[in-house]
Amino acid sequence: MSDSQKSTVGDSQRPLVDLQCGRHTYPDGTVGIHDVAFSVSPDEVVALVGGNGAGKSTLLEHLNATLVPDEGELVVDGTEITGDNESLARREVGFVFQDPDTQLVAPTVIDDVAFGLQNDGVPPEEARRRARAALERVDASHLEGRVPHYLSGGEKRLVGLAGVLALDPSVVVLDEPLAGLDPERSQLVADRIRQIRELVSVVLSTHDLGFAAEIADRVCVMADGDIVGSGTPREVFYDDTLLERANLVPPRVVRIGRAVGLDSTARPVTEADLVTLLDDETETLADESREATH
Amino acid sequence: MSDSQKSTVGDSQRPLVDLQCGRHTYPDGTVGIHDVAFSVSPDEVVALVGGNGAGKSTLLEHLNATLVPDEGELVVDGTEITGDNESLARREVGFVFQDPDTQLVAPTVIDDVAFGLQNDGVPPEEARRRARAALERVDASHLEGRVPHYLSGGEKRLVGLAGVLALDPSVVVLDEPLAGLDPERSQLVADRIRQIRELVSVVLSTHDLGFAAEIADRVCVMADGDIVGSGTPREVFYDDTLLERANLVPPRVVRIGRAVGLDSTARPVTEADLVTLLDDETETLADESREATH
Amino acid sequence: MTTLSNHVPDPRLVTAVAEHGDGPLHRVNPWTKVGTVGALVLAVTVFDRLVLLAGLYVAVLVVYGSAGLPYRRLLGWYTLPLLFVVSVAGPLAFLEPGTPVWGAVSTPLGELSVTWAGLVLFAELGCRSLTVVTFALAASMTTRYTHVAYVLGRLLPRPIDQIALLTYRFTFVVLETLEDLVTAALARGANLSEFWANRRLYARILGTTMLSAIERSERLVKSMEARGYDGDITLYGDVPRPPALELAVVVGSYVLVVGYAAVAVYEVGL
Amino acid sequence: MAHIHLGEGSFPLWALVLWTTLGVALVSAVVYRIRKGGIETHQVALAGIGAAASFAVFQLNIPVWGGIHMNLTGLVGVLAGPLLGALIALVVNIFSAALGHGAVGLLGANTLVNATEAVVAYYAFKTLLRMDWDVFPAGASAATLGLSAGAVLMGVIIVVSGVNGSALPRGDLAVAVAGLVGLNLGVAVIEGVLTGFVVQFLASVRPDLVGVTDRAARGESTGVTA
Ligand SMILES: Nc1ncnc2c1ncn2[C@@H]1O[C@H](COP(=O)(O)OP(=O)(O)OP(=O)(O)O)[C@@H](O)[C@H]1O
Ligand SMILES: Nc1ncnc2c1ncn2[C@@H]1O[C@H](COP(=O)(O)OP(=O)(O)OP(=O)(O)O)[C@@H](O)[C@H]1O
Ligand SMILES: [Mg+2]
Ligand SMILES: [Mg+2]
Repeated sequence: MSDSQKSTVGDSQRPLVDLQCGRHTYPDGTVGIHDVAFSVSPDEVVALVGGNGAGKSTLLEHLNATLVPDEGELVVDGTEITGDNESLARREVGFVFQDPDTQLVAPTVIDDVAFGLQNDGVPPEEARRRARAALERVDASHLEGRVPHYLSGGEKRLVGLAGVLALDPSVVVLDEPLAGLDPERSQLVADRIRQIRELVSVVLSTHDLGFAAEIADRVCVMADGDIVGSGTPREVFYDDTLLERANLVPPRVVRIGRAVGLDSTARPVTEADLVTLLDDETETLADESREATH
Repeated sequence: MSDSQKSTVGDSQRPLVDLQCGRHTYPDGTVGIHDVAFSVSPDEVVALVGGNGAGKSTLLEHLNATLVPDEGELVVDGTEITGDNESLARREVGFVFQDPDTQLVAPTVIDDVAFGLQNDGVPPEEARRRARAALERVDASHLEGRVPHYLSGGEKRLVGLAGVLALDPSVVVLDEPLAGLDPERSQLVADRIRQIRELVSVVLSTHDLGFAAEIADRVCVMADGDIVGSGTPREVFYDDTLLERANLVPPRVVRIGRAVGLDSTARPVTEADLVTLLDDETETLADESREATH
Repeated sequence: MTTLSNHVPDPRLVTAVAEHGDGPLHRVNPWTKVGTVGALVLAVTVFDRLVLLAGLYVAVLVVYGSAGLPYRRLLGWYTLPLLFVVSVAGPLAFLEPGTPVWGAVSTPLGELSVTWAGLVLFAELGCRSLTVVTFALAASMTTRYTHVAYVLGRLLPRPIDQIALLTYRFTFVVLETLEDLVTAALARGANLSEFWANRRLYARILGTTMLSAIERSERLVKSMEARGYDGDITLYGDVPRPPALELAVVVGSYVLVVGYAAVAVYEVGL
Repeated sequence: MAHIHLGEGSFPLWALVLWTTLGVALVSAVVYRIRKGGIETHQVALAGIGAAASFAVFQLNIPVWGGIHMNLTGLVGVLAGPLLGALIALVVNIFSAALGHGAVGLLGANTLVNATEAVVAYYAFKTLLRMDWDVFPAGASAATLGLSAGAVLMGVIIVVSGVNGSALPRGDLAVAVAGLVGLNLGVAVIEGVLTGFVVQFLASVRPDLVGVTDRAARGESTGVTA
């Protein structure tokens, strides 16, 4: 499925999450992000890209009030989040951390998936039922009784995702969902993300620009703690000045597309785009040549 | 630079490292690799690919006797490694670990790079000199006085590489050299690897098959603790049965090449291959069409 | 791995045996094992005769073996517990009043000799310690991860149960960090077999282990709070009550131990 | 050679009951204090992983006197503070006992000893820093002091309890135990020096963890800033 053609969802709709962050300073004085405005609309997949230390994780952790801006505000679903209603942000915005080993705290998978529900005061039987349903949603029901320690990286990631989905959030945030996964497991996790996007909005960060191009409706480019540009994958990944500013190299499809002269017209960003275009082109040329011969 | 066209270096030459491993069992009973024979010739770059848990790291750690096979032997530079001459293996085969945080132990970068030399009994002044030279070789001289803990992921990786190069090994082993790096830093590390391959043989593991295709002379595919196939990138990445057996998805260039019908003839594996081929093809077709018209 | 000790049981090995094995002891209810440990502790504390203690020890050894567990490893693991016995009972073997076993050695401190009473004391303490050590290991190696977690969660008061559950979960992760650090140092030719010459390296390895543990705990806080942690990791896993037969055996053993103590040791009149 | 723990069945029943009671009292007091302040996630997380680290470090064989093993209790005290330090001591002892190291029946006694080490090391370290000592000597001295306090307490526990089945008069027992305590003091010095180096290393990388920057002054009751 290629989602990149879908345009950014209407600004008329109220955003699910709206962050106005004046700056975030870490305890040791490092400024994680500067003046950043970021919002998530219903039904969209947003990818954050940028170099190491650009501030992606810092921004993401603001979205569910894990981090709080030095000044600025976070509005979730129309409600401003203050110290008192952080739990609203935590419930509406699920967070899957980069290191799945820190995410899984309970001794078994089912306990872990139910962990958030239990904290939310859901009675045990109900929590169990909903945890099972969440595991099913990511096709990981068979892992229910397993011990997290013995899971593979990809399985851990799926369980982390289920733990977040169990809480029925309206936005799911994933920090580097593919890190350390082999191609097959990456595909699996990517497929699950595509699957859940039917139900929730997704915000993710990634170093794999090809993946960002395949999955995102909107790409935000970060550099030095700022969002330096954003747009559809097509807009962003053909914008050389922007990518250079963020020290990024265009994804492979774009490089190939450009090298064969498709950048001025069709601007492919996904593999499917590129293949279709190449097929078309050779066909056109072949047709021409055939016609001419006849 | 595309190295993939270079054929595997002559079997007539004595391999630098030759591992015959009858099996490696971890203390908890997990079998990391089964019966594996692996050798490294002078001047080649070998990439190990395979799913999570396929045994790549386990195999790599045998090459410098960090792990020892249950039965089998390791021959380095013609000398069989036993308990007594492990230091030979450690000197000849440098190892850059996947997690750079566990590799760097000294309070400053220069001390860290000199660490191995000092263990080798090189006098401090000499060790420092050689450490500096090694840092220069990876273009990281400016990091000399920094504290390793505060370096970025890419910088840490370069320092780890320098620490290994300082020992003048004949083979450098890199476990997942690009893990967690942004595109620019990946490029930097990849460039440094290309640079050092003039001097040493390189063995690396990676999940990025595109990177393996770009950099390796020979690709070994691992699955379930065995090497299930190997060959040039071109041979391996167009071998569907092999890739499927290892649960791998062909790299993007191959998928595109195949989708546009280049798989039966030219079989591009690197971006440069593909672009040249596509250019040629459109040109040929365009020429044909032009010729025909005239 | 040469530097991680083979005198200390590797928790990864222990849990792996527990997870994958399927011996008779694997099928015994975890609560029964907990109860038995208690009975054994009581027994080795109140039993006052070497024969009894030795008999108990042999019985436990038989149980250990019949559970399909490796005797050979046990010898390595005995090193430290035996050392504790030696360090307390060693001197006592000389000092204990009684008949010397062989001729006295004269030392600057006076005449010293091992007495029969001292020797018996030594043997008794050895049996006492190893009986429980052996059974504790057998229980650990035959109780599944989830059951251990459940039992911990049940036995300990808040917040200690929470701490213990996280410890159980993360011991393996920290252990891998430590092992990676040692491996990386060795791979660069470090010589870890000399402590003083390498004390700084040891300090850095241990320091980095601690540091990565603490930084992990900082990330853990975030991930737990992101899911609204309120001091409760709840466990759904369930350990059923022991079957009647097992219950009877446990209760019976307590009755035996207490009965023996009352009659033979404390001479309670009937 | 190792940091000595008390072995199973060393003491008569009454002593087992006594030390268990005291251990329970200590842990209850700590739990009460922590619960009163509200259980904070960072305390649970730090204590949980701190205990895991202490337990994992025990697996490392330090090649002195044929090999010693340590839990770095002093370091744990310095890093986690007295309250969490005591709980970590308990949890580590529980897991150790499950692996046949230490004793189930003497959990109380062993926890008293280890908690003392952590608590003394913590206060000694704070005091020495306040006296403007450098990090290394302060860390090394504090840990040595803490571990020595633990060693002495253990000696006292043995002498008070009397060894199970021994007819030796307390006076002679004290002589025998003095040798044991002496041995433990030797290990304490080594572990102390090592702890000093570790603290120095941590101070160079994350000064806030060992409380040598101003911003780490908060969290006095637990000594953590996690
Ligand atoms: N806990 C922290 N304490 C101090 N500084 C921090 C902390 N976490 C991040 N930083 C700093 O904040 C900046 C932004 O970091 P962040 O982790 O958000 O980057 P990122 O874009 O997620 O990078 P990566 O791609 O490597 O994950 C960096 O300069 C980083 O060093
Ligand atoms: N220290 C260890 N103890 C026990 N089993 C281990 C250990 N290290 C690896 N294994 C197991 O050995 C097998 C091979 O692991 P290895 O790390 O070599 O795979 P890999 O190919 O490097 O995977 P990845 O791509 O995830 O790094 C796996 O089943 C793994 O679980
Ligand atoms: Mg990040
Ligand atoms: Mg690996």
